[in-house]
Amino acid sequence: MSAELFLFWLMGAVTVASAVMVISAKNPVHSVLFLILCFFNAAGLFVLIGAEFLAMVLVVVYVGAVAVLFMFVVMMLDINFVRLREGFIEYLPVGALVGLVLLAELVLVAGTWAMREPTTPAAPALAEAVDNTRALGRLLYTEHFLVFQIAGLVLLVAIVGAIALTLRERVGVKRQDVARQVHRRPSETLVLERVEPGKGV
Amino acid sequence: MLHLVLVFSPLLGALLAGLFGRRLGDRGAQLVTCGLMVVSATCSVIGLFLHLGEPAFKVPVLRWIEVGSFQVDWALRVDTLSTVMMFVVSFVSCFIHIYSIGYMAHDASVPRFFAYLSLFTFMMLMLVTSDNLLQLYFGWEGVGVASYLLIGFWYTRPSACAAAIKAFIVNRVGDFGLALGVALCFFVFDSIAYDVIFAEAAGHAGETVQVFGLSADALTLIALLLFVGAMGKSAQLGLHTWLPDAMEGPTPVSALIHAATMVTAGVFLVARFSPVYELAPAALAVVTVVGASTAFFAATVGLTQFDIKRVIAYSTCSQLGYMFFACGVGAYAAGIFHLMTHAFFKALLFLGAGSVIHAMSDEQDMRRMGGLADKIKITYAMMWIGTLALVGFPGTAGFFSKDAILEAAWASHNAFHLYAFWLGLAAAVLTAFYSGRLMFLTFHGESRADPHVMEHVHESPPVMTVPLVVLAVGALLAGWLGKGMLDAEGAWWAGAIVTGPDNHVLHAMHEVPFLVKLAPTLAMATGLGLSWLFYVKMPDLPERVATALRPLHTFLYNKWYFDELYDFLFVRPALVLGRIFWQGGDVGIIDRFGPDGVARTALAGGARTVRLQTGYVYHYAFAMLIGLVLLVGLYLFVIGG
Amino acid sequence: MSDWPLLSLTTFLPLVGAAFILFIRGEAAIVAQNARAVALWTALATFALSLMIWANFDPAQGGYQLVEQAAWLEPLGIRYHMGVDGISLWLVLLSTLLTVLVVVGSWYSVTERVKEYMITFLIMDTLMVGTFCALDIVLFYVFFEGILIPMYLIIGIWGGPRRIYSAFKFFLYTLAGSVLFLVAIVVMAREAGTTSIPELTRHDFPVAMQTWLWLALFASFAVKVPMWPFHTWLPDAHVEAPTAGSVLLAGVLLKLGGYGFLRFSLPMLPEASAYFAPMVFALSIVAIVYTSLVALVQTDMKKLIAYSSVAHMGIVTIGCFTANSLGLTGAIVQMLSHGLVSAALFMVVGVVYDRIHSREIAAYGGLAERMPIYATIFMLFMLASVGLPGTSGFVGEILVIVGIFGITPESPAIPAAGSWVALFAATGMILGAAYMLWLYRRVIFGVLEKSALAGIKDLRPNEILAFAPLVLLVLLMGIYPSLFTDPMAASIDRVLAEIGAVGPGRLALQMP
Amino acid sequence: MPASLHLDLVPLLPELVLTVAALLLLVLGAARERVRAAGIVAPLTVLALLVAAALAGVLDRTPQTLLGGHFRFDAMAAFLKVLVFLGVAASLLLGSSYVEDERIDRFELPLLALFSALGMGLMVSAESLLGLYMALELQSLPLYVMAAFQRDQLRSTEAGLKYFVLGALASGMLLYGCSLIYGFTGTLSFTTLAQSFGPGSPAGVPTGAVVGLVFVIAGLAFKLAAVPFHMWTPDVYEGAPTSVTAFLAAAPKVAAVGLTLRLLMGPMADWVGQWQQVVALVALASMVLGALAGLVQTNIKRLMAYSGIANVGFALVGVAAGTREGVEAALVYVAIYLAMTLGAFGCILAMRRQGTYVERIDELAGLSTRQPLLAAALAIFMFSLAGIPPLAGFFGKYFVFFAAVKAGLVWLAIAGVLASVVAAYYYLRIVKLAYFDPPAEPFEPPSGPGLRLVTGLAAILVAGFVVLPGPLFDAAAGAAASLGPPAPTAPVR
Amino acid sequence: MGVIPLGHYLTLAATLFTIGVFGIFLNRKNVIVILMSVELILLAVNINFVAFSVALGDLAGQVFAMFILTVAAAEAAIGLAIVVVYFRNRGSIEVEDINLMRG
Repeated sequence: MSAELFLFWLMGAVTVASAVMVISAKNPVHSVLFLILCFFNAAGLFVLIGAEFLAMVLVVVYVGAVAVLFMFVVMMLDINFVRLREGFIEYLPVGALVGLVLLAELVLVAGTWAMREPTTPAAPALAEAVDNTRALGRLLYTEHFLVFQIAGLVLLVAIVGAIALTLRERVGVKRQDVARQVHRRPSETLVLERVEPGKGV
Repeated sequence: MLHLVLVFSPLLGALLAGLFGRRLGDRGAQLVTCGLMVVSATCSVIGLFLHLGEPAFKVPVLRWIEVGSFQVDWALRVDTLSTVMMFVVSFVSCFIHIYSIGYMAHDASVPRFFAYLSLFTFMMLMLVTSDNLLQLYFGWEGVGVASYLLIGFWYTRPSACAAAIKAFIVNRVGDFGLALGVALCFFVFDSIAYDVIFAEAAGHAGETVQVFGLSADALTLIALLLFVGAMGKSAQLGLHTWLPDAMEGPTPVSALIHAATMVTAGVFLVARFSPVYELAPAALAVVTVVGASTAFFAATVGLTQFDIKRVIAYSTCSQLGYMFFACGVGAYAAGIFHLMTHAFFKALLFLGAGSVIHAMSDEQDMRRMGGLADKIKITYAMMWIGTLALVGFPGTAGFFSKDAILEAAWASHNAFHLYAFWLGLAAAVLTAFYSGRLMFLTFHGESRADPHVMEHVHESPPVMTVPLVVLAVGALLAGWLGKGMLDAEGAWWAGAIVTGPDNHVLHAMHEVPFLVKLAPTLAMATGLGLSWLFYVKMPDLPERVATALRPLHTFLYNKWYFDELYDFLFVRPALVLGRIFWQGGDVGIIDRFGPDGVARTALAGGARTVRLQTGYVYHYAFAMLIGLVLLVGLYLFVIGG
Repeated sequence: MSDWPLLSLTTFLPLVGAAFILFIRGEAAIVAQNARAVALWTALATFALSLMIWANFDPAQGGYQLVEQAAWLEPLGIRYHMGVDGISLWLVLLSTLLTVLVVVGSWYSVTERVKEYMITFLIMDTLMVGTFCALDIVLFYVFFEGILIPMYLIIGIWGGPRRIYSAFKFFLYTLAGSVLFLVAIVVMAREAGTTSIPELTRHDFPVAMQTWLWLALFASFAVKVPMWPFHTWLPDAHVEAPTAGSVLLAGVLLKLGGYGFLRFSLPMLPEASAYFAPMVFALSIVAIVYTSLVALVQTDMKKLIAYSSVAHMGIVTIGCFTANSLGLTGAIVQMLSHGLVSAALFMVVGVVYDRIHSREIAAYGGLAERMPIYATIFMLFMLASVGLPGTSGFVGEILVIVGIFGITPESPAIPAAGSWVALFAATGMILGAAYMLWLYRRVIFGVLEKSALAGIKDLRPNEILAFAPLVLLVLLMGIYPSLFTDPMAASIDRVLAEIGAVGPGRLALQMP
Repeated sequence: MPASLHLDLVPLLPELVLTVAALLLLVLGAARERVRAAGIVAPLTVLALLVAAALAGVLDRTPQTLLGGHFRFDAMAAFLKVLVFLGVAASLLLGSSYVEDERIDRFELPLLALFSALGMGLMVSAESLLGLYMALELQSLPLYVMAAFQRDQLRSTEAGLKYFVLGALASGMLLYGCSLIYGFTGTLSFTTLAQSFGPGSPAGVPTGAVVGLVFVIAGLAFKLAAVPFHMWTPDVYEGAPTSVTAFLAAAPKVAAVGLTLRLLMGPMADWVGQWQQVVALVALASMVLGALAGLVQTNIKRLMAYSGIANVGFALVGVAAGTREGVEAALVYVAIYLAMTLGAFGCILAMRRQGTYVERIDELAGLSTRQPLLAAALAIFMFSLAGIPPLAGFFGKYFVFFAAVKAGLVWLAIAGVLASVVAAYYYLRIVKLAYFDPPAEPFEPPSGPGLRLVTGLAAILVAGFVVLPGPLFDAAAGAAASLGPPAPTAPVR
Repeated sequence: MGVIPLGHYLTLAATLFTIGVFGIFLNRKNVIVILMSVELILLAVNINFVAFSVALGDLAGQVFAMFILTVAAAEAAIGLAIVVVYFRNRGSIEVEDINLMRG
């Protein structure tokens, strides 16, 4: 067993195990933590196979942003996790059966894969043996430029959508209004009182 | 032109009286219809002089149904037979119209009555002048409808309505046979015109057809199917039940339709189709047996009835039997001869009975009559003339025709001719007996009526008695005038009635033993004598005999239980079946398992489907997953295989 | 005039009228009055146009006449293709005539939603005429099925107490049958590569396919006719529909089934028709006897007449499948006659229903005293319904009986089938007489005792006006049917030639 | 760089218009006070959509792949874009008064719709798996938000949640399928797929790719709301604000059908034998379930959901045919469906009683006496949905069945027509309530000119279609024809 | 890719996919776990894409994976937003509670 294979088995096992824990942990906070573990291992697998850039993105985007977001929401919503999974056991046999059939089908299909003659000439990026990140960058900003723009729109939609759903302009909350601050005039806010000494205001 | 006027003037009268009755008034309607009937009758008499013995010819009127080879036109066929029939119909009808002026004087809807009566006459004329089977069928059903209308004329009486419906439906049973006969005729001859059928009948003799799952002789089957129609219309045994009930109609109706004309249509049909019947001996045998049985059966029932009109009705039934077996034994001429004489004397009897009823303030039960002879003398006299003609008193019309029939029955070669002869003879005794009974119970002895009624008994007005007298003259003279019909060679009919080469009955009947010739007269004497004994000499005898023969009497009094039998066999099962089919079949099975069932199943299916929609996300996801697994599996293991 | 698109004008004129009515505004009573008037004039004009069709029709020709063609659904090869022959001509006339009568007949009796009522009936008119004129099978289907919409509304809005059940049953039942017809249309269009009726008729479909196509067509037409055991929607629909609805339902809609058999099943699928003819005969016989017996025990007038319709249409289906000129002519005449007579009978019931608001036979009795004209008219149609010679009912019946009798069997398995069918068909005569006379007796005869009937009035002028044409036509068709059969003859010969069995009564009842 | 960077943006004009409009309106909306912003943003959105539709309609339809070969503009794309943009614009007009009444008239709503429309426009142009995925997500994400837009209402947020969770699962399936197809064929591009696995190519169809295709079909079936991936539909239709439901029911379906056609009848056209039965089965299940489940509904929005499921089944019958006629039929069907659905929702949105919108079917009782025109329009849509001639719905069904029969799927056609009879029951029930039942309390007159305009127009289109059906059929035929072998341009590897 | 066969990666991805799917329909606890399951599914897809990309020597798969990551982030944001508004209304995000509408 080569070192790579060993690493694959190790990280793969951890990935699967942590994935199982994600869906079965009682405490959602634990779930998030296991998710992060899972992603880390997956990133490792990516490195193993030579996709460094994706591995990096996975860590930065997922662990850095998404998982933290999850954690934030879990904490914010303050969910009680007393109730346990009654239905889980009840549905497990049928669910497991269907799941296993699915898995079997997928593995069966995977087994039929065969290397075929490249249908198109190999991408120049790869042929020139440029490193992975650079090659991806080239592709991204040439052939996939339009899709890249669409990805931007998707993110914009996410922003607009999330704001539209969650933003509330609560009354009674003090917030900064720069325009108002700038436009304030002393005459409106400042009252000069002549205070006679010794009397107080 | 003559015949067009003859046939269509009653129709005109009917339309005028029917559509404009209210504007014309009672008097106007009477005048119009009677006037037009007189025109028609006059034409018929002229026709008698012009066309007797002449070859047949056709008066075209209008196209009717023409589809492929099914070519049927409205046309009048004039030959000796139809001329005789036109005369009988028109002439009798004319006088009955006149009589009705008096009889119906106090009714609320006179125009309607006269319209119906004229309509009937028209239909009857169409029937007898038909040139093809379909036009015959038109007249056939037309008279049926007119009869239905007239029987149900007093529509507020439940019994009248019931009788009317019964008459129509029983007739329809006969018409059913007739319709099939028409179809079969067309099938065999590819035409239903008389000319074609009569000309080609000989060519089809012995031919067999495959119908109703059997191979039968074509002509025999045609003859039998037509005879079913004839049985219905002429109230022969089995389909006779409507006739006595039909007496619910006004008496002139009974006289015209249920005695003189319509009921004889069956006889006319058999005579008309003599070319076919002659070639179908088996059918003739059936006609003979049915006719003879009817003659006897109706006479036995006539013995026990008390309603004056019903007695005459059964008598009519019986006499029709005579006519049929006359035809059956091959003596069509004798049958038609009896038809003619019968028309006169039976119409006379009915009108006489009507006069009695009129006099008795609408009383019809003979048990509440008696001793009327002095009060209504003309009626009394005329009734006796009619009775004597009916029983065949020598010299009267009935004597000639009935004797001829019995002699023909004796002389014939028909397999059942002796059956017919002996039953006919027995019926003759019974006829004489019940006719005597009728006369004695009604006119002789002490009055059994309400004295109050008796006070008002009065002779009918001349408008009623004159027709009586005219018909009485006919009843006396028709025999003498019509004797020629029995011409042994059949030449008198000029081909209108055909007898086969082997049929010598008209010849043979003149050479029967003397005792046979005498037998009818003896029978008449016996019958009349017995009735005198029972009802004049020893008035308590009928009761004693009835008691002694109680079962037989009850059997006869209830008309051999035919009505009950039919009720049991047809009416009730039809209603029960109808109910079963409706509630059981339509509602219980077809709807339940058909539309309603499908709808229920669909709704239940919908409810079940919706139950899958639990609202839980994980169920939804699970469903998607199962779908995915199934589809992938479908591809992997079924399609991709 | 002959250059005008007469058929399209006739078909779509009522829609124009309906559009006019749609835009009538104002006070309710005035709107109602104007709606009636517009509807009447539109219906009359349509009827006049349909008479023009008759005038321009050449009876000597057997083919389709006054043919119009236009592009419509070119991508699917479907054209707007209209034309009439001697068969459809009469059904067009029947439709337009009955529409006029319906408008006249409901002049006073309909007071609610008059505007919608008239619009609905005018739309019906368009669809009915269109159905009979269409020479493209898809166009036919569009009209054929479209009729369901107005009829559904008519039953549902202006109907009786159980109208909702009936409307649904009517709609879904007939729809279920028709959609199979639709599939058959699609299959035929694919097989023959055309949707034109004349071309489809010329196409020889493979025998095995014919069987399935025939059954699909049968599903639709048998429900429409209706044949036993697909008839149960009819009594319900008739009973609950308003008078005018029943009139058109019985008068025209039932004819669509018979027309379908004549136009599609027989000429397009002759072998399958021959194969299934015994089944049709058997079902028709059952229909005649069964429904007549059921009619005998009805207590509801309209139900009784509805059941009688089933029996009468049994004669039509027998006639269609005799495949000889007698039977076909008989079937068509019977359709026309039934169109007039049953329509009239429903109007007859409608007259008293408007006055007493009961359809129960037991609620009546002795009407003859108060309503002599009514009694007379009722009598005439009652007699026509039982097939009295001299009325229209007789001609069709006798032609069919004679026509079917003539069918000689060539298969020993079915000995003398024709005569047996004739025999049972003829029993309908007896049973028909029984229930109709019984109905008449209980409604018209007897003593007028019921207090509700005391003030009942005889026919109004508008009602007499509505009945008059029917009376005349029923008699005319009975006395001089050649007027109607002559223009049919050539077309029927054409249909027979298409079936391939010319000559009277010689259809082989054989497995193709 | 190779020719793939050839920057011809003209075929992209409709999308560019929408993008620019979306960005500008976003700024505009953010800059103005919230409530007042909606009053300006919404009409401008409609305007932008109309402009985009017009542009899509007039652009040159020669097939042309765009920017890296992920998208393609051709007659099919033009046809569907016109439909989609008009559909979105119409549903926005329909909802305009509803959002005011329900106080969800914030400017984000039309803006999200605009983004979604952009996604739909791209969907029907998709020419690669990547393009397909991105377009689909751009279309879906705004929909999730819109479904939950009534954020104070439990029903609305529940709808959004369910929609989102299941949608994410579906896109997971779709992606897994994409990865399989990619892995087993080595390309993302439809064009390459068609060339490599089309007729005459030596390579057989790899099993894994077809399994991947089945996964993708499952993902698309979710967007289509086809059985068994339909489960979200009734709940989301019911829970989402009605104006959003109208939106959901109309254009996205058209886009999804368009996308399905593009995928199956473009690169996969020669694999018909592989996927035909899968699609046929989904179509059958959808027709049957949609018909049956609709029978027992009491909420009209839920009813429309099941109606939508059944209708998608019918459209899929055309897809399952796998022929050019099938494509035409499906296109005609969705076009007609769009008009019918918009009209039906127009009627639903027009029915207000005492300020609340009517949702229970029973409450329609007696509509015809109170609002005759509205009732008439409703009846037209219901009969059309039931497929009764001479209304437009019939022609759609006829064409679909015609295509199916021609492709040998007679059994599917028979099952379809029978299902349509069952479904007819619930459409009839609505007509029955509106016309046959005695009137309940009065309805308020329909508000908003937009709503009246759209509903009226839809009614006229549906009822008058019979007069001039040719143009739609011709357009669909042109669109279907453009699905042929694509012009050889530089493909994505 | 060296010594690690493609099948290994594919099997791993299939397993993760199945676990993710499991997480969605076996979960009764709270919705956020479902969202995490979705992330697992997407991870599985990414592994597939990357593995295929390397095996095929074609970078398009990795580009695809990158877009998936981007979209997944957007999806997570929207999903969590919806969960938050739902929680505000319902006071719970237990999956069992999310069934106001059914039938």
